[in-house]
Amino acid sequence: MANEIKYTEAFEELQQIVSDMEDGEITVDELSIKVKRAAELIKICKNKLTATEEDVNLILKELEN
Amino acid sequence: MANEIKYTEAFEELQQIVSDMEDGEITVDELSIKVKRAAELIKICKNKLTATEEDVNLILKELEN
Amino acid sequence: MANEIKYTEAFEELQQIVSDMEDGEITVDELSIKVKRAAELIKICKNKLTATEEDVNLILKELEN
Amino acid sequence: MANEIKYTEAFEELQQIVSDMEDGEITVDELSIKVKRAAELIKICKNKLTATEEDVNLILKELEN
Amino acid sequence: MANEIKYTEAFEELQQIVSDMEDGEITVDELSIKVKRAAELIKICKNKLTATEEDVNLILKELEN
Amino acid sequence: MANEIKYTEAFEELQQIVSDMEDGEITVDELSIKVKRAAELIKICKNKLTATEEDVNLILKELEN
Amino acid sequence: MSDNRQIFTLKQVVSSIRKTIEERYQQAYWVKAEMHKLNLYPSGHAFPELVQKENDKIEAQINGSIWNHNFQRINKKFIEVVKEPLKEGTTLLLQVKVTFHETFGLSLQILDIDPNYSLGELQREREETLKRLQKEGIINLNQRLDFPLLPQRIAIISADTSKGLSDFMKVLIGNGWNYTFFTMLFHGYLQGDVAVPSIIKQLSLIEKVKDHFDVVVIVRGGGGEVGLSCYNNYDLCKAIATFPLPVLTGIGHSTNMTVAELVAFRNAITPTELADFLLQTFHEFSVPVQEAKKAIVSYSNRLLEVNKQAFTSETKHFKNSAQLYLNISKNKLVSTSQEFKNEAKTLLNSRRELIKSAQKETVSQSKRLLKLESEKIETVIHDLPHKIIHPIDLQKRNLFELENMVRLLNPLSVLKRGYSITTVDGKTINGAMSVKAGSIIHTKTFDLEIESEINKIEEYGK
Repeated sequence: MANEIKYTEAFEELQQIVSDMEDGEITVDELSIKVKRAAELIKICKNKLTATEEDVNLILKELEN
Repeated sequence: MANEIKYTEAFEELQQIVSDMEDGEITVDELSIKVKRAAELIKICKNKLTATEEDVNLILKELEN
Repeated sequence: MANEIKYTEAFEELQQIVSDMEDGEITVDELSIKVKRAAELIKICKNKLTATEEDVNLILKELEN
Repeated sequence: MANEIKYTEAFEELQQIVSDMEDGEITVDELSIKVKRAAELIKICKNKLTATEEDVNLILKELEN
Repeated sequence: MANEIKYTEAFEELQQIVSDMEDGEITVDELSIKVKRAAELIKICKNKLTATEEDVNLILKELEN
Repeated sequence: MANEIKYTEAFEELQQIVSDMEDGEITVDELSIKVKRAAELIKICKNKLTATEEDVNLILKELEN
Repeated sequence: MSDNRQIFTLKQVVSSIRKTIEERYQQAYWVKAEMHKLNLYPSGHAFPELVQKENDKIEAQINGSIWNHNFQRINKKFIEVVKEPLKEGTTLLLQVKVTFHETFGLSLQILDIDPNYSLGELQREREETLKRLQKEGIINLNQRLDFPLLPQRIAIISADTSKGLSDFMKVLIGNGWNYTFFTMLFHGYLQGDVAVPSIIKQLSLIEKVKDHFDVVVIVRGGGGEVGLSCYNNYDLCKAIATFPLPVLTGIGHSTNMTVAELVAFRNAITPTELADFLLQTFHEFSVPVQEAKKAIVSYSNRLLEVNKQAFTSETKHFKNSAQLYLNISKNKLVSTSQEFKNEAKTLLNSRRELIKSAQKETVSQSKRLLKLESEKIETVIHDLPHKIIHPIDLQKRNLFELENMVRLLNPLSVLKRGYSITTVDGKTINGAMSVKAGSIIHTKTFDLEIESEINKIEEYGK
């Protein structure tokens, strides 16, 4: 299910969370949940990046030959 | 039951008490009770903060790996 | 029984007595009675204050820890 | 089917992809697809060039005689 | 049919092709065809030059006698 | 009589051809034809120098009239 | 008839005339007269008829005589100077002596002829001819004709025995280049008075067949330089100037050029020179033809060489360009591929960096937030005792104040200092109205209650 979200959406949501935190718009009560969400989004983005990188490397390696 | 109160509410109530005391709006009769309540609220907030910090640290530590 | 009276009520009554005495509208005979009552009220208030102070200090000391 | 595309078109499309990447106009989500397409275009161009080179060399060799 | 073209035209067309190649006005797609045409023009020019030389020499030799 | 015009014209045409060649105004395509023509003209001129067709008797007959 | 008539013999008369004339005309005179006839006798004496004409009408006439020895002398000197023999029909300046001879009658004995006068006359004729030709606009006509490229067919006007002709022909025929000429001789007299009609006649013959010829040459030679004044004759000069073919002259003399030579297309001093000129024109034709051949050979070779070189270099150029083009295309593709790879990696890296920094930010912001809250709590904890102490102290102070007041207002403490309270009927005395003498008053001190009777009442200030 988490994989359904796109990298771009995930990244934007992550940025929103960070920006909200910066602006002090997150209360202590929400913090845990937000951080948990941010971690989740970071994981999603990282996974997507890794997958893409592997894809790209594979294609590029094929190109070399 | 004490846990039912949110950090934000607890902190606001605490601030209210402090502010009332400052304004002299608390009688000697109430003082004990109010101070007791304030102590209680401080404990609640502190606990919430500690719990949240542990939560966040846990999540972040997981992220590091 | 004396304890039944609140600090606030005791203090107000005391203030009333003082004010009455100042106006000189009290006979010498009454005066003695009033003075007696005032001394009683002052004791009550003092006791209440001391009790409250001890209470509060106890709570604060607890908070320190 | 891939052979239907001309060298010029293939090369221009490739350049467009590179330029889009440079301008950051490609999202991570699209990257895999774009990279795959670029690899395809590179292969097409390489094949076309090789074929042309063989053609030209043949003609030039014939000219020597 | 190829013989219908004049030396001058053939040579000019050859020069045009070379100049187009130099100026990068020929696409890779056209290169084979252009090179083939150039080879054809070179052959035509060579033949024309050889034939003219033989003709001229024959006439001049006759003139000597 | 026809020869009279011919040798004069031949001489001029010959010089024109030489001058054209000098000026580089003759192409490879024209060269054979021009050289052939020049050879022809040279022959006409040379012949003219060493031959004449006039007949004394014919002139005498014309003078009679 | 009377006999006293004096009869003279003829001889007496004639002698008398002679004597008279001799007396009268002792001197010699210079006379200008036209010599109508020369009448040269084999004896060597000449008896010319001298006339003076006015509009073709003879106005005066007399016979002249030149004795043999005079004639020899005069004639020699004349020819020497004038280059012409004495000519009938010309006006001469004569030195004469009037003589009368018994048998021959009256005559002018010619002692001398001034050749310079005749020379002047000839010069005048030449000038006149020139002037006339000029005026008529024909003087340059022959010279304006187009000269044939090859003057190959030549009509020759000459005397068939003349040395000039043979010199001319020798040069033409004996030429070493095989140049071929076609010549035809039109016989004519070429000096003296007869030359004029003779040459004119031959010219008219040649004109009839002019299409067979390229030029006309008039050659003369070996006849010395006398008798050329005919070439100043207007009719002859006109015939030459207006002739439809170029007329070339080679009449062989070295003195003053005659009008005929001036109007001819070209004049050569000698027939040989004329023939050389004709050969020269052949050279001028032949040489360019020879050179044309050489030129054509060299230009053809050069043209072919130049084109071959251009062709070879273009071919080379073409090959290089094709290779270069392919190399450039390959390099472009390789560099674009490389760029693509780099960009893909850069893109991924930059995204990774963004995530990393977002992660970092999440950590730091969380910590900041928690710290901030915790600091707020600490502040509250820190401030709380002070905030609490404040109302307690306030109350303590209030209470203390009230306690003091109560103490001050307590009447017992006033009595202790010696004051007392006096009452009448249980009421404090307040004004004169409330007491009267004799009334019983009660006095309260700190420790006593005294009962007394009022004696006197006095008000303060009355």
